[in-house]
Amino acid sequence: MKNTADVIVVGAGIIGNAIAYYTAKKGHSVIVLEKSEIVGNGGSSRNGGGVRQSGRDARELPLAMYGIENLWPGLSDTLGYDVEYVKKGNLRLGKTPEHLKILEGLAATGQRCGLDMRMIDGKEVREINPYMSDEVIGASWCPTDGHANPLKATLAFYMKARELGVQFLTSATVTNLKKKAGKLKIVETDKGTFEGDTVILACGMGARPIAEKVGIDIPMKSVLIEALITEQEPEMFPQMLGTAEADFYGHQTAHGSFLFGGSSGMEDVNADNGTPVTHSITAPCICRGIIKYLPRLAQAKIVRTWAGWMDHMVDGVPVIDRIDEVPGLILACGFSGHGFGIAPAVGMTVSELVEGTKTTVDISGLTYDRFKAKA
Amino acid sequence: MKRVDLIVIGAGPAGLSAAIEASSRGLSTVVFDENARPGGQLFKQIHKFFGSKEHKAKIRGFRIGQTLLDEAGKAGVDVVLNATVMGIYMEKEVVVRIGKAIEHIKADAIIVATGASENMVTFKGWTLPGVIGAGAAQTMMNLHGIKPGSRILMLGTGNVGLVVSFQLLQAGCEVVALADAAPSIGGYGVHAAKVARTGVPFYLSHTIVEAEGTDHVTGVTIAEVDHSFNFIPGTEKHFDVDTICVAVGLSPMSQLLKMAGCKMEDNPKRGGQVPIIDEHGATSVPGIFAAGDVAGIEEASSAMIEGRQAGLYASEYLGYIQDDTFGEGEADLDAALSGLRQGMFAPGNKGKVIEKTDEGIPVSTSLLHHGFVADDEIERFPGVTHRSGVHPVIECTQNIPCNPCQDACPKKCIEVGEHITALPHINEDNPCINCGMCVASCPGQAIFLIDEDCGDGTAEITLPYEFLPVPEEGTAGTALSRDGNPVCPATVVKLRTSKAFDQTVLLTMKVPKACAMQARFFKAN
Amino acid sequence: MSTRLTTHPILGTYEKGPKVNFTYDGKPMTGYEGEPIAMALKAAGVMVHRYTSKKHNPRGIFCAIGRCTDCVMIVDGKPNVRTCMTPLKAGMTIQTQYGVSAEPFPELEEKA
Amino acid sequence: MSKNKGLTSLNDRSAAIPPFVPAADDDRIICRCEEVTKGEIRKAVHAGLWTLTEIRRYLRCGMGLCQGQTCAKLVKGIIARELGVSPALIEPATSRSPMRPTEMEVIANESEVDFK
Repeated sequence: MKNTADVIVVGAGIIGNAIAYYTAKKGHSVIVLEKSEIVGNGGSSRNGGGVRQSGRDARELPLAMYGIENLWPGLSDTLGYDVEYVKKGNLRLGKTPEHLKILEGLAATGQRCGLDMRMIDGKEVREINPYMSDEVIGASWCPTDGHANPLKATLAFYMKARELGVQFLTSATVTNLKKKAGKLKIVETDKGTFEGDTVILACGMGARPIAEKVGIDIPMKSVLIEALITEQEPEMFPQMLGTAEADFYGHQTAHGSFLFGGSSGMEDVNADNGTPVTHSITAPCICRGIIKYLPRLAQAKIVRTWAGWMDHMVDGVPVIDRIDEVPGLILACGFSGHGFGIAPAVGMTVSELVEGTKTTVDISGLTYDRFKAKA
Repeated sequence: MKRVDLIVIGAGPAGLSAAIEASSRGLSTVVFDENARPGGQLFKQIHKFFGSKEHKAKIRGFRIGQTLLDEAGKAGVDVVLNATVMGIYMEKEVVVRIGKAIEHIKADAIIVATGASENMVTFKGWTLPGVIGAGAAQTMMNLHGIKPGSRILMLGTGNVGLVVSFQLLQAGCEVVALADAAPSIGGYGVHAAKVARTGVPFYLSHTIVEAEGTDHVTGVTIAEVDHSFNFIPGTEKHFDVDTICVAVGLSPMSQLLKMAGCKMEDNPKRGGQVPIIDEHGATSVPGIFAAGDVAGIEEASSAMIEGRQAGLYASEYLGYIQDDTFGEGEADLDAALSGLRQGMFAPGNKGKVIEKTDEGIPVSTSLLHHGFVADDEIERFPGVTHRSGVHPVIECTQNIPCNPCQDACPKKCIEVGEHITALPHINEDNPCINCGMCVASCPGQAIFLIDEDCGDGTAEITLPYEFLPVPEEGTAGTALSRDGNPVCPATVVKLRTSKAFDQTVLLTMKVPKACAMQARFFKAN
Repeated sequence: MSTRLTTHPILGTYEKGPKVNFTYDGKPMTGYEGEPIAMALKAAGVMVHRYTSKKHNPRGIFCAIGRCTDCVMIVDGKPNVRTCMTPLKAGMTIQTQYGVSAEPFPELEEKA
Repeated sequence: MSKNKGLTSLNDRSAAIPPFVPAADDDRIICRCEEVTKGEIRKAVHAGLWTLTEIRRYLRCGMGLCQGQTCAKLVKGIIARELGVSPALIEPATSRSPMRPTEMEVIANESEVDFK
């Protein structure tokens, strides 16, 4: 393979793959470097597959809304691979008055940004989804939200980008970044040195130590997230689900299996052995959560659980920005566990950053220089 | 969290042996097994095992299983059944499903002895009901008393395919043929020979073109393959069968070890994905050991020794063994294991073409390609001699680790010698008293007691018989030769049973003198 | 069709639980309590346990030790039950599984 | 299938591999649980999915009830043949809990079981 390209993307998760696809589509040559031997090995394959606007921070909501309006509906056709996109709404569920208070706050944010989102009571929840337990007393409802298959969507962007001539190198660990005459150009890896006019870090938590090589510190930490999937079940409901406390989130896939993500609350402090191992307490906790809301799933069998690192930005939204102080560097990282749904819009937006044109979507709230000490 | 010294996963031959060893050295030990009954595959093994005394040779597998269970009980091993281990997490935490709940339990050492799963090959129609694994056939007939089918084709001539074919015959099924894509038989020749002499044909360099049927198997077509395993047109053979049994090897079931973070390797000689272990069975994760098929596919006999070793080293790892007692047990086990790993079928010889025995005798090519030693080949082997009166004829022609015949003969007429893989030979100085012990003790059913000339133009041949119904004395029938073809009329003249023979009936048939060296099986008319 | 063995040259006789009744797709059948459901069905000559979701192909016993999950059926209303591992109990309702449901696929309705 | 010369690693996903040639047995089921055919697997390899994990994620083969017990070796062999490399070069599938499909209500029930 060649060692030079217009654009070097670090990270072959859904963000990196989407960036590679949209950038290549604009006619630029792209090389993608991936640390793992597997494409899509990070959070891209470890999430609930939500394609939602509801519940998002106002700063990233424009990306979500643009994507759902313009990119997701035709994505399977555009890429030539089915990403199983379903736009049948998102229920964020609550069981207590405290939950409802959280949900009302989220609904207010959505409405302020022009999103079709409202609070509904338990009765209406069960009209939308008759499988919900009586414990559910209300929910925020966003009918234009939905879900897609994260495993397939990640690989679909990869396969299409590859068809467009993007070169992917796996098992390549970036060891250094170097400038050439004041401009970031060189990416050194254990598999050779690569050169491009633009270097994009889209490698989640991995971006932090790499960016440090050129004096950039990204305030994020890694958090282990876990996901699980059931056996095939009869078709039950099409909505994306979440809860006020985010104890689980997920949907029924086109295949019939239920895909859920979730947490035990111990993610920040759990020990790790260097690989993303699942923890013995997490799946039980997620299952207990699910059964409370969806008693019908009590007998559904889990066939697989898995874990992965997520990059959590200090303020919970990503940095998507061209870094002025390091010419040639673009950051797209710190998606904080909700990058999947906005990935197509991010890919498109970053391809605009590459060209230096004005971005279609307003990302002014996602700059690198927004981090300040508390007042 | 609940904690024990040692958790053993799997109550098969390796796991039980490990637990017995560790428990007897004082480790608090718990064994989990997902099955309703312990013993792993041992209780499906109804044939007599190969090996030497220390490998429990000539004892049938299910009896070895029972002995292990008794020993485990005596040693105070806690065997928890219907207990499915769901995962090995960090800090040697095991999560096990018992009934309607899961339990977290930690151990200072874990021995993984989860065994193997069956390999598969695909062919047109391979998902049809009636296409089953060889293990399934064993489960049906040997555990549950259900015939797997009426007319069966066996694919695969490794030891599993050969042994299960014989078991199918014992259960009263008709085995129409054995096929194997390989050019020569993979398992022990003696296992093949006892199937071939009943009249079952072998098709080497043949594999399945298609399993036929709409809702279940009604027939099968096999055809010859070339060196690249492509079908040769015009070589198709069709059989009406209701069952196709697939026995194409085993793969270690090593997923738990991988999940536990043990370094793994893809090692075709050991059957696939296996943990990298040292000579003690220790994996790369301190305190996690692997024993039996999960660490590399071998026989149950080796699994039992590996289990003992892992139990021993886990005991040492946890400080339950003093150095001096350790050395002794270790040396014995090492010797026992290396005994099993010699000869033509040693793990290191996998895939090699062996042309001569250790004694320098050309191997029987007919045995490798057709399942029986040809008449013009048999005389060159040291177990085949001639003398007047009753004497043993040992049709054992490959270097396999086995010597019960030597121990069985009270008159020291049969010798194998120090190396248990050597071919047995006859000591002409010692008389044969026609006690039949050698015939009954040979796990390969390769020993015949023959009086080549009874003085009246007939010969008498005593052979091991393990089928039902047992023909009565005086029954007239046909003698079949090694290739399973009728060779001459025969009459049953004597039947011998004994506790020492362990269900093997010694059937003596009278045949014309000229057929003494051909007739090897009796079929009632 | 396969039948039960009453005696075996090596194993002699088989230990079985008491005879119990169950139904298979509504038809009354008998088996022995505690033996795997799959064995009772096999003894009764039942070959097809289920039809697959995508291609509607028949499947039956394949590994018989709980690994391959080909033999799953609907047992007492619960789909995906491994019949080779689940002991037979008196009064069980066993149904052929179509995809993950007990509803026959339209083209198979006649057969069922 | 002609052997590809020089493909010693599977990292450069643009490296040339032998061309896709339709085969008579492309409709054969390889993954029994998820009913994935040989042809689907072969096509996915040619679309750039060169690891068992990617193939499993995209096609679901080995992700069904048996979690690849039966087909993992077969799929690995097919990938290797399409790429013209030794199966040993194909990374093994990851192992994940639970080792057997387990009901949510059981996983949720972490009660102390007395197995003594």
